[in-house]
Amino acid sequence: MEASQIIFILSAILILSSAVLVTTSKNLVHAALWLISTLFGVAILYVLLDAGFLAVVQVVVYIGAIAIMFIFAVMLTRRELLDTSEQINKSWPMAAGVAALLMVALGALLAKWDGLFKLPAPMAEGVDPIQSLGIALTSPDLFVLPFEVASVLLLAALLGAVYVAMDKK
Amino acid sequence: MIPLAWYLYLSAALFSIGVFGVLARRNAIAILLGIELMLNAVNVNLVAFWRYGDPTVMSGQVFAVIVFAVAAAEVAVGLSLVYSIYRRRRTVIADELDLMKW
Amino acid sequence: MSIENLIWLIPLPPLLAFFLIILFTNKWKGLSHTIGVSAAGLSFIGSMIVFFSAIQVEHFGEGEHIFASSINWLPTGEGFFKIGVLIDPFSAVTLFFVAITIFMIFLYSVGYQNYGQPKGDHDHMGLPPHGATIVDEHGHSHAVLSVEPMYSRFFAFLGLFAFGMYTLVVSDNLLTLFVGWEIMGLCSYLLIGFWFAKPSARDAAIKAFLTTRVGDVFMLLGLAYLYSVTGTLNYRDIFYNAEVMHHLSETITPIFGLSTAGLIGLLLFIGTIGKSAQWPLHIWLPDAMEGPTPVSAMIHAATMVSAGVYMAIRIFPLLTAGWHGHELTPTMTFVAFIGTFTAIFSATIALAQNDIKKVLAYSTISQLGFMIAAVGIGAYVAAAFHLITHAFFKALLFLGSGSVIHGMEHGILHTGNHSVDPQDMKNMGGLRKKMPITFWTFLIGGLALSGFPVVTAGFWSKDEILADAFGHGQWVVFITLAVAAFMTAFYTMRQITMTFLGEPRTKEAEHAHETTWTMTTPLVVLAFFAVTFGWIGVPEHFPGLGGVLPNWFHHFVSGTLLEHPESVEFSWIPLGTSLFVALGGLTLGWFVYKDYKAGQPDPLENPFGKLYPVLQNKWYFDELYSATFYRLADWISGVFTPFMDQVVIDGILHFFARSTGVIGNTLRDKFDKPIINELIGDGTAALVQKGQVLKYLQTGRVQSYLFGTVSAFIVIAALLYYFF
Amino acid sequence: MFWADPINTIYKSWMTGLTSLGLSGSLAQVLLYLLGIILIISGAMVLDIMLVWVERKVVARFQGRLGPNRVGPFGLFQPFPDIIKLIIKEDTTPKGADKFVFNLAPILSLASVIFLWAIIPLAHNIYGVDLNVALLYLVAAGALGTLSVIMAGWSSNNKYALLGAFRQVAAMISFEVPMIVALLIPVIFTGSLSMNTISSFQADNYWLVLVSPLGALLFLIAAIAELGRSPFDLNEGESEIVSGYHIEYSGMKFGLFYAGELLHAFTFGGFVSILFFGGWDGPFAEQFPILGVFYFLIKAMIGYWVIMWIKYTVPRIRIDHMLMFNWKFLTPVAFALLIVTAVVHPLLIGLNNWVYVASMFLINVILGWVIVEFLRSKSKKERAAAETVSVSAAHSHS
Amino acid sequence: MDFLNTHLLTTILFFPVLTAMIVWILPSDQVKAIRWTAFGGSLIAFIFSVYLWMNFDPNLAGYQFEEQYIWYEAIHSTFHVGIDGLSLTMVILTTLLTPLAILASFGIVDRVKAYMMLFLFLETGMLGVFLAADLIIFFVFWEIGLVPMYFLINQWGNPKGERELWGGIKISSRNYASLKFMVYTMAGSLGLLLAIQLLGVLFRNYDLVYLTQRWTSLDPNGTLMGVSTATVKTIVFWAFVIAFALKVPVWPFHTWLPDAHTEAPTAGSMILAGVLLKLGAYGFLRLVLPLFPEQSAQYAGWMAFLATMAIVFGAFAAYGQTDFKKLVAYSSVNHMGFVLLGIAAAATKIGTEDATIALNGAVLQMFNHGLSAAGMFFLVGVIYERTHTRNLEDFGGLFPLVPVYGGILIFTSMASLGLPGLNGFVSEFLVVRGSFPLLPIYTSIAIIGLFFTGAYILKGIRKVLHGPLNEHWAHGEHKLTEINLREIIVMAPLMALMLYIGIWPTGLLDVINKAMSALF
Repeated sequence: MEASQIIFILSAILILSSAVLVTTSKNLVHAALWLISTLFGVAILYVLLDAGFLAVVQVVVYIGAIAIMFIFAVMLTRRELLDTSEQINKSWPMAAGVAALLMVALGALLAKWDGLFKLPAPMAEGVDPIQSLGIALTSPDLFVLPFEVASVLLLAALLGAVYVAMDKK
Repeated sequence: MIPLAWYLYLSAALFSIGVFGVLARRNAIAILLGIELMLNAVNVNLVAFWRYGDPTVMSGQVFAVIVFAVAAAEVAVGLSLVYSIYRRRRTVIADELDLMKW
Repeated sequence: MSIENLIWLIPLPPLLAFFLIILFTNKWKGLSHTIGVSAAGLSFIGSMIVFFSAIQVEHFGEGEHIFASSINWLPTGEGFFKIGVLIDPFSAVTLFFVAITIFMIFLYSVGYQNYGQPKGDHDHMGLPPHGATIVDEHGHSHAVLSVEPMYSRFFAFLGLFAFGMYTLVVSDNLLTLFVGWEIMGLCSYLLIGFWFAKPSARDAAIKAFLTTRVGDVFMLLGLAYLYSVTGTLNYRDIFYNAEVMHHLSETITPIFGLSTAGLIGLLLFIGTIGKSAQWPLHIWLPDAMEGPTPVSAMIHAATMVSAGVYMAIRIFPLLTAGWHGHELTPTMTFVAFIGTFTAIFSATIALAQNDIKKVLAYSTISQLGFMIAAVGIGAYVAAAFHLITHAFFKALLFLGSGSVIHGMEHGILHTGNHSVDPQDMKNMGGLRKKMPITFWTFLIGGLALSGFPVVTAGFWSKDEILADAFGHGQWVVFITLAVAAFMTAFYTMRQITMTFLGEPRTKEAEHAHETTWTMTTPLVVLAFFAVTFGWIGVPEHFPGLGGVLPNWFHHFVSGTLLEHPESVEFSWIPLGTSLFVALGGLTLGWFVYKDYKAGQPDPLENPFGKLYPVLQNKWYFDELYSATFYRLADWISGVFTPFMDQVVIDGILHFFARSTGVIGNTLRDKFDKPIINELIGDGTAALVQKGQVLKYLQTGRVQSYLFGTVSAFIVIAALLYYFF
Repeated sequence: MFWADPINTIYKSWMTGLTSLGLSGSLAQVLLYLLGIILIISGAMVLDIMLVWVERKVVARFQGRLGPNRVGPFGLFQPFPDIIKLIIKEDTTPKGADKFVFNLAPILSLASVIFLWAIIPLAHNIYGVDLNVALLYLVAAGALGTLSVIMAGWSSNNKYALLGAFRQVAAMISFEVPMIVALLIPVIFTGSLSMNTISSFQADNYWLVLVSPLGALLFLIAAIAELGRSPFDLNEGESEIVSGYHIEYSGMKFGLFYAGELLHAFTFGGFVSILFFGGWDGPFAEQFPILGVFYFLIKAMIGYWVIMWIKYTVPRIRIDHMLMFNWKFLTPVAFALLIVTAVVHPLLIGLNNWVYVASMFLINVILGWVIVEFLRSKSKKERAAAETVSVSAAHSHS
Repeated sequence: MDFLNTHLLTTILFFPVLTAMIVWILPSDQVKAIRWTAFGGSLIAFIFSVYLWMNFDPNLAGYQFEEQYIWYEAIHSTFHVGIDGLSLTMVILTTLLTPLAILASFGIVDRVKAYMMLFLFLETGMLGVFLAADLIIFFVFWEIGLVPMYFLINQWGNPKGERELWGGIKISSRNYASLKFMVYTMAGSLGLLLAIQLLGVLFRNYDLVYLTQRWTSLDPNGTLMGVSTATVKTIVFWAFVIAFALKVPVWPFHTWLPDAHTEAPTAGSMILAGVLLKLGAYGFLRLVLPLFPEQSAQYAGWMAFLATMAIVFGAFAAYGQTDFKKLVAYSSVNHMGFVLLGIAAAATKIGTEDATIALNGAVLQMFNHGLSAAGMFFLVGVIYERTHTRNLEDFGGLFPLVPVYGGILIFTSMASLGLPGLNGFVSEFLVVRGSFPLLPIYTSIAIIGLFFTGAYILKGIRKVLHGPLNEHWAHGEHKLTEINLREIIVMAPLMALMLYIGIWPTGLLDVINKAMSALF
């Protein structure tokens, strides 16, 4: 049991518990807040995975933007400030069952895979992962095209969101 | 030293929880929340595979970045849809939004 | 500064003046003419230095005894085409008279364009000044000459003109000569058309430019030919180079069996025909009188026409290649014929002109004819001699006539009767007392032109030509020229008599009076040269005078070429002839015209009868050309070419365009619509019913879809798990 | 040697000391790190306390008052009574408020500022951590700040609070865009996201403000908006929504917000100095890091002072104007600047240093000028159009 | 700067596009900004090309500043650009004329943004042709050049004027002209494309240098694809020749030119005459002569015949015009005829000194015609803007009203007339000099054209400037205004160059000469 493992377990507990709360809590704002804590945990996992950049981006994008937007949306789409109505629909047991089955299925499939318990390869010395990520994202013979496509997608999403949400009167 | 399996099972669990959220919630926004969870699970997987595969090949992280972008876009459009639906129908309950059927 | 560099600099001041005036100083008349005149003065001084240092040199012109320097200009393949300056005896003397005349003309123009006079009442650019009315201190308003509206521009153009001429003279090769040649063509265009608002002037300008250009294009061809044969255009390398000349004269071309030299010479000579207004390209020169008088002097005396003869003398070796003293070569025959014919032909026309400048114009043509004829019979020294003397006295005559016209305009403004033509000699007479300086100088000029024996320069030069013609046994040429000379003397006297002698025929003539010093000074200077210049060319064996003065000119100029022409031995016949024609012509003219009264028809009309109008109308050459060449050109450009372009060629194109359109339409109407569209009806009815059943799968609930997806995934996972 | 590298010297000596006490190396390390963290935080807090005094003094001067002058010399100890007052005040929680969130918000708010101090290089070898994504970290911390605001606003169960939160969040999220773009400009020049690299680059070459004045300006504006200080202080527009999202807070909770705001401002002054004014760079800063710290604090204080200056001179602007200003002006300009810099920098970098700096500066100036001209003509048009409309309206009335 | 030195050509080539992008971003109502941006961009491109001129070493044979990028792997076509003396001259001409043309079109008020962008694209297209060292690239840019020109004529062309086609169909003449231009040139380039493909298929490569030495070293008696090499070569040769002849344009393919020129906006015709026509001649020099020495020599007579016809009939047609702009347009036919004459003459005996001189003349004539024709068209445009008529009969005696304009017009006309001391003469003399010994008869006939050049130029001046003043323009609202500073600034560099080249052609001609000697 070493430090990193402790951290992993702690954050895993954080992630899973708050994820469950995200899906179950009655108050949607709380759900959104719980989502934030989930995301925070995931960010910690990224740090553990030596992906500091992703960790920070996770915080910036998810917590800084997405979660906030959720809270906004929640607040904008309700008549009174606090939720009273039922949040879980009738067929939730079936949903739970399916989810559980899915978990089982995934687990079983994973269990058949032999590479399951391999350990992380040592990080290459002297190469700055951020730099290499940047190069990977922008060099023509690697991922510049998907990168650009993603940017176009964002633009489209921006315009689309504005258009859809616009009050056409 | 954390074996890969931990990450994979964690993300599998997260994913399933997300699925549950999507299936069980009534509020459209909550459904989107579930989708976020699923996306994060996927991301964890991607990064984990990058780390445990060949860290010099950045494809894992690149995918993660693009998933971020997609997530952002999805939330933006999704929420604005939800909002405009709410403006028209005064409701965000998914079951009541079933006009697109036979 | 070495002479060579100085020669480089000679043409530059006028060019500089041109740009300065055009770009900056054209607002300020005084400044402009100061710049122009001082530029001409600078070039004048430079030329004089060059000339006098040239005559210092022993055996000038032979071998290395010349001033020359050159630089690379056009890269051609491996080598370079060099341009440079060259002063050999001939160009030295040319430079001498060119410098003087040009300078004088510049000076003269100041007065002629009425510098210092008030601005015209209703003058505007492009028209000659109409005169202005001023009010003196007594309150009387009276009309005076008004200043030229485009005064500065005039000096700019003159400057460019001078630049062209200097370039032509100092250049050491035919290409830069051609450059100067063409620049002068442009300037003649600009200056003849100086009063461009007058349709006559405008057309005259175009006529001048294009007629000379006819010659120029052939000349260009000749240049190309010569260049491609010899690989150079430098005078010294070609004419001073025995084996080149030999090779040229030996090789035979397919055209009329001319030798290469002969053919090239011919092509180049056509240039001369254009520039020196020889028949049949003489038509432009009389019309060129439309320009201001200094321009006429510039063109007809100092620069342009002289340039033609200059070139003819330059290419003398080419023209005479294969000539051994007797038996003219075909080329020479051609040249001699052109010259002689022009001489007599235009002399006849000059008899019947009443415009003071027109007379001089035709006399110019015929004098040029003399020179060309001289070249044709191989007497290039005589030609050069006559070229120079003629330049002096013809410049003198033109400026004098300009002065006369000016005086007449004075009179016209006084009487206010603008219907009177100030250039028509019929309106003049008795100006002797009114404008004495003009009269005397004009008289000197006239005598020189008609070759008044012994004193005047014209006598010596013309006599030398006749002597050469006689000495070389060219009887036809000799006699024709003699007759021409007789006519010359006659119409000169006619002109003098009608203009100056007798009584004024009009009130305007009475009120004419002498012009300003800027106009008279040049007259005096030129008169001086018109008299004295002849004495440097007195033949050795001339009775009495022979040997008193050395025949310096002959010695000096004959150094220009390889083989020195020996001066023909003396004979009484030509001398007598020239004496007779000169004096006879003058006296006859005097007797015929001494009591010519206003209004009565010209004394010549009766004796000439039907011929007279023909002469007056210049043998109807203009009409002939406009009936043939112009009309042909108009037809081709106006009718034929448009037809070919718009009907034939475009017709073909439109045919293609149209046919494609037709094909497309037929395919659409006959094939696509009826056949394709009919065959494929809608075969989709069956699918519709299936759809009716399956549509219930679509619940419209998001979650149900996801539910399906996930369960499907689970199934697949199970399959994977069990079977793999 | 202590003066050359104080932190490490202390660290080594303490390590040896602790290990000699018999602690395991790693444990000692953790302890020391914790100690360092506490040190930075407490330092920041002390600074914060002083800032209270500075703020009050300066605002007084701006408004022609004396400001605190009773307690201690120049009222230097004035903050302490303030704090005591805040602590002993009754700590109320509104009815229907979401307790947990309500109490979490102020802590987050201060924490989001304190986080920032981890990455600030006080000198070339005095810093919390040399993060290779420091600039993003800066933004991330900002995101936490946003979060705290909205939590506070929402949880207070108060319409004013909620409105304030909305405004604040809208402002923050939209002004993050130009700020990030402006942050990228130092990255273009230095090729690194790490604060240390950036400031040492400036120490070695030239201050980035010279090569990108426009960038510095943009960053400053965006930062002010990010801080939510005047003229962008809509979150707490006292006149409209009585002090916005922390309307319901009292006592030390409010104190935390207040402290957070002040420290935030100061910290951003620090960032401006680090990113564009060479951070700790100054004479002998290399030899004596302490001097570097001193320089840094001075520069940061100047930056802070500029922010205050703006705050107390410029009036508040309307929310829609503010957002319009961001989306229609700041963001495009920032992107334009980014593109221009990215294109021109590689073209010119080969040149002699002075020429390079001069031309970069010139290009910035020209760009700024062009844009301003552009806007001027545009606004002129709009004004003209508006006038014509109003005139025609007037006519129609009459 | 290192980037510049390594990517100079591509920088020059794509800088206009970059500028176009910036223009694109600018809001459409910011006309001023758009104009100045476009102008500045093209000016910077010009500055770059001057820098190129400075660093160009004329003594080296073959391409310099070469750049080669992977472009179209599958057919072994690379993005290969390079420059030698020939293309350098043309590049200078293009980058010089474009800013001037843009400056000249500051008067345009209609859809300025689109106009400017098209113009910049046009520049890139033309530059691409001159810089290409790969046949596919060459062809691509060749076609790119067409499109903007089409729209410029079609959209910004002279709005007035209708044209009756067969069967009474009426279309606006600018439509007609642009369509004719487009379709005609396209038709030509079809053959070109096929020919290029054939070469490419034969050698699995499109690189010009490689192709040249492979193609010329083919065994003439061997067979290609079952046909004897000579025949194949002849066919390909004609495909090339027709494509380029259409563009030059050579008589009888010239009829698109007067229409296009007349209908195009002023700046459009400046570029059209100044650069686009040169593409054809450039094609002859760059592709036809090097690739097909034997065929060229074999058919030189025909080419010379066409050239002579172009010269003579161009001159005659110009003389016959009453439309000022048409007159200038036909003068282009006449002048380009000399270019082709020089090329044809050189084709007869490649490599001899005469041939080199003729080629020097031809290339210099290309450059000179670029200057003078652009100038003439601009001047026509200037007066057209003020009077809204191009009919020579409507003018007359305008000199007193517009002395400066008159002076400039006379200067430029003289340059295109070939007055010694101005640029036109040098090139015409070189062409005549070079081609006379090789093709005496045709040259002698061409001389007639030279004469009529003078005739129509003088006619133009006579009708516009000289003669009695047409009072219509003298006062009132029709009062003719003097040429303004901007327009003078457009003309100034052109005039300066005309004079400079006329007096001291060595600087430019040296580069051309070395290039020609190296190329052939």
